[in-house]
Amino acid sequence: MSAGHTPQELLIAVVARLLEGCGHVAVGASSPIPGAAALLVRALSGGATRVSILGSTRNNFFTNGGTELFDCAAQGRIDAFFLGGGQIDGQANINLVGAGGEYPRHKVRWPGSFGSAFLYFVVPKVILFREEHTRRVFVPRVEFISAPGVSEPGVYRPGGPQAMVTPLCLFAFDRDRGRFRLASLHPGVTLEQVRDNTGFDFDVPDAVPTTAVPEPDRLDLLRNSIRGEIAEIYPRFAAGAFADAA
Amino acid sequence: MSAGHTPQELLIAVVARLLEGCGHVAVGASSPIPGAAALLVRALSGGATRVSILGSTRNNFFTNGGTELFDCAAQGRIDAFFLGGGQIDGQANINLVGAGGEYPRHKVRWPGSFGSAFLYFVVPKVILFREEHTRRVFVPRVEFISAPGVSEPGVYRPGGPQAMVTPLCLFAFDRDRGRFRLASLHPGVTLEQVRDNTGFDFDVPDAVPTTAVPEPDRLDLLRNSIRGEIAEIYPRFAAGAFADAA
Amino acid sequence: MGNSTITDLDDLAARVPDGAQVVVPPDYSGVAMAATRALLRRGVRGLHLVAMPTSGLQADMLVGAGAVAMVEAASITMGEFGGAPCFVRALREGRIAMRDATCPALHSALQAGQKGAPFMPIRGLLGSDILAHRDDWRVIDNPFADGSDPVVLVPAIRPDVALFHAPLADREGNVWIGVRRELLVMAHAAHATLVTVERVQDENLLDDPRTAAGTIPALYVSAVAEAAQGAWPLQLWGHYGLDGEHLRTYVAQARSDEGFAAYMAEHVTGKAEAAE
Amino acid sequence: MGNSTITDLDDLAARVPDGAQVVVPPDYSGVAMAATRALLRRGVRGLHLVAMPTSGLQADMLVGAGAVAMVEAASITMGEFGGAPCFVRALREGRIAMRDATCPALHSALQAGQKGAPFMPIRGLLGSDILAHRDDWRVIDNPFADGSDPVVLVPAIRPDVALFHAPLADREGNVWIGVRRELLVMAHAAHATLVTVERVQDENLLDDPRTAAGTIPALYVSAVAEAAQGAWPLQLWGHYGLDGEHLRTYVAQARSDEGFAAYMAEHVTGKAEAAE
Repeated sequence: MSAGHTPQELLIAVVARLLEGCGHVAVGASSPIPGAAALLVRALSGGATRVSILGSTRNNFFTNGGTELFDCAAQGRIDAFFLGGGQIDGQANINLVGAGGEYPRHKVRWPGSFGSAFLYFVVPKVILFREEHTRRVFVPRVEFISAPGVSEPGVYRPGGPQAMVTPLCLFAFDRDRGRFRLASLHPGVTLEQVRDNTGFDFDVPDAVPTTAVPEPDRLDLLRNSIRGEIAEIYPRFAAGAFADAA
Repeated sequence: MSAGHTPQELLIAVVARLLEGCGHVAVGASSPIPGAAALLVRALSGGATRVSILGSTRNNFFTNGGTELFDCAAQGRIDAFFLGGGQIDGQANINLVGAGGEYPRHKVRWPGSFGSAFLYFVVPKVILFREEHTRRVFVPRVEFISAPGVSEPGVYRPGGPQAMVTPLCLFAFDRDRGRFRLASLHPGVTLEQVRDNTGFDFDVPDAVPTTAVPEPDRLDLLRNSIRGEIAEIYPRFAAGAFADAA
Repeated sequence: MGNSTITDLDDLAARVPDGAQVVVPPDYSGVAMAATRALLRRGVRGLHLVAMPTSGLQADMLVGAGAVAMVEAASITMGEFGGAPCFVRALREGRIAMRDATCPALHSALQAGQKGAPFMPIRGLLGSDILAHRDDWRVIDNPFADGSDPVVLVPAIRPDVALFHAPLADREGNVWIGVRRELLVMAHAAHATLVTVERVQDENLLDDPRTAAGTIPALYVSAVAEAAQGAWPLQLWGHYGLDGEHLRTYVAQARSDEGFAAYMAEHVTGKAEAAE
Repeated sequence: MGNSTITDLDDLAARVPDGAQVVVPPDYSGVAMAATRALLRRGVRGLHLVAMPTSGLQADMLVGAGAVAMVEAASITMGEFGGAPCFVRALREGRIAMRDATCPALHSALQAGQKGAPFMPIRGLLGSDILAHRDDWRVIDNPFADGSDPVVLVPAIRPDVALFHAPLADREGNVWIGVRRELLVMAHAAHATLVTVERVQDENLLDDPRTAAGTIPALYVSAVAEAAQGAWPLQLWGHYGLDGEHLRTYVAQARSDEGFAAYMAEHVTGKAEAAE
């Protein structure tokens, strides 16, 4: 824990800033930090932001089966969603399938593409999130495109990647240029550290800001109220991710 | 009432014979005679025949809304259905839309085509049923084709018309030739009577059989048990269509 | 996109803009007749009415009052009470545009809207005059077939407004529709969903797994107004039957413009009903 | 096509022919694990397993036992317990064919099957390697668009068998699935639907409008077998959670062929389980 917050609390605060103003945030399975960030934004909005968390009973109001998340997104009712990837490249292509060797006999096989090649196209604000920032993950070119970061003109694509959050930094994504731009370095992280651990090229502004630390009122909310809510779905995460409440 | 049965009881018996062996019979709205016939066949089958009656609570088990009847038919789960028409022609084209003048400003406008141009294509055994046998109904050529009796080769059409029941006679339909054939004349009806009241040409076998009157055990079933079941949906029909039970 | 608003009939009616594409359910499935009367009182105009897939009294009154520019339906009828008098008259006199369809084609088009799919293939229709008059539909050759297999495509329907009546809502705006799933599809596909209900209850419908299975979540519901007997003179499944005497009266009166005007004055714009 | 048969696990397993296309739900939605073990005991072979849209333990065990020729899925994973060991191994060794998909593409293909539609359009996918490897899918230009608008078509899935576990059935064979509507779509689309349930009750589920709203009618259900804890070691929504310790043991053992064989002997083909 540095500067009065845990690493997880910092990432939650970074993601939360990206979600402000969203009417409806959906969060996929196995995503405690995005889930906590969405719940934080909902608390800050006084309930104006709606949150759907797959795997949660209390935060999942769907009544039309497994297709509803995707239908709902295609209707334009989901403003933000999260995706990750075993590999992610500089064009924001993501690979959730495998690496090494030839598909489908990859040396490493990941679970599969889930709804990525749909939600990445229709959700306006897709936030890429990985808790590992290494050259193993951030590659020059993914070995299998589960979902492409950008599409050719004429392809129906109201949605796409907006930003990427890692333990080292925040990237913004420029959809027109198909490139990441370093938006801020987390406290204590250097540009060289990011370059050393990133396998793709990205834009760097003349002055790189430092990621703002979590605001005290948000830390209070996280520790006093969100921790309990997220524990319904991720009890182990809730037990370890937060500093004690003041 | 002639020969110990009401006209309705005769028609119910004729329709019932066409339905024997069906696994699942569906009946649309405003169809008391087809409905009674379907319930009779179910009773005779010892429950092996399933009956779905639109508008009935007791005989309608659908749980997926208005689309389910059509989905169910397309899945191949409905063996028989009934259609009628303001006009029906010799190719078994049916018109549920209107007559006189130009569409859509017909002089006479009927309710509309409902699901005819779907069910006529996918239900194996469609029985045409009209309680009026006149040249007004049975025309040389319908003025609007709600659903065609036959389709060109290559058109997906596992279903189609099998027979037509009127107050005068029973027609069989030959799908390959696209023509009706007189199958039987109801008791007391002459061939000339049918010809005089039918605006289209049809085939006539050398010897035209007389429609069999309702079997006594079926009349018993109708009067003792089906009358009560059909009264749930058509109370006025149930009160007037059946002779008193013996 | 928080919870839906709990409001009153007049506010509900104010949320249907002139010229809107409005989807409504069949007579047996929960028709918002009280809201329709409020809509008529506010003098709505130019509606593109989509029956999902049929309509009766509601369509007939809206057409009779001159509120409708186009009707899209598989059928418009008063069922056992006869044809829909104002609809038939308006059609004959060329005062409304008509798009005849089949029930499953309309259901499929709405489901395409629900799924964000651009269109849906639908069997049948080939060789019909329904298809011949629909220049907004397309026929393609099924690209998965070995030989030729023509199939009709209908474009997605995403109505501006879905309007219907249901038995029950809760204070969050969740609406219980039981097995009447076409109402859920309507709410999913529409941009705004306006619902009247017999009753608003305090308990959240999603909290009980039995009621949750038949519930439209508030996310899809723009506004809910309480309207006891809100489907009258039509029926509400499981609650009340239709008012046959009233419907016979309506059909008799609506046979002429004068009779329809008298019906409207007595039952819609008159003082008694204005307090509805 | 009368009511569905109420039967036992072995009869249920006997109704899945070798080589059948079998559709199964995701781990959280009611997986028929007891029936899967019965299926493994009967030595089923050559299955074309369609996950709707994901699978975990069930797919892994079937693949591990050599019962599967092809897997079609948006994901095969044991979730928080890690990858699916037998699936990953079989894929790497080329022992199964794989059709990667997306969740909504699979849902749409199944809904096409439910509707008797030949195919369904599905957004996304363009530019992905999923599409590049699906020679059974097609791309057409949306005929309703003004300019070019390529869209992927997926052919309808009509599985031979749908297999799942639910909380409750009645003696007619109606099955209660609550909000887990993908199970209803599976039953509609499949030619045969085999269901295990925690309990068979006497009262007809369709008689109460609340339970009716979450019920698959018996028309769509071929056979039902009672199997208390029938999803174990997976969870059943609203009834019991997953058995994390058992799943961790499974994943550890299934990392090798020998370990998997030992697991099978102990938990599937062994004497204790044979009495299931």
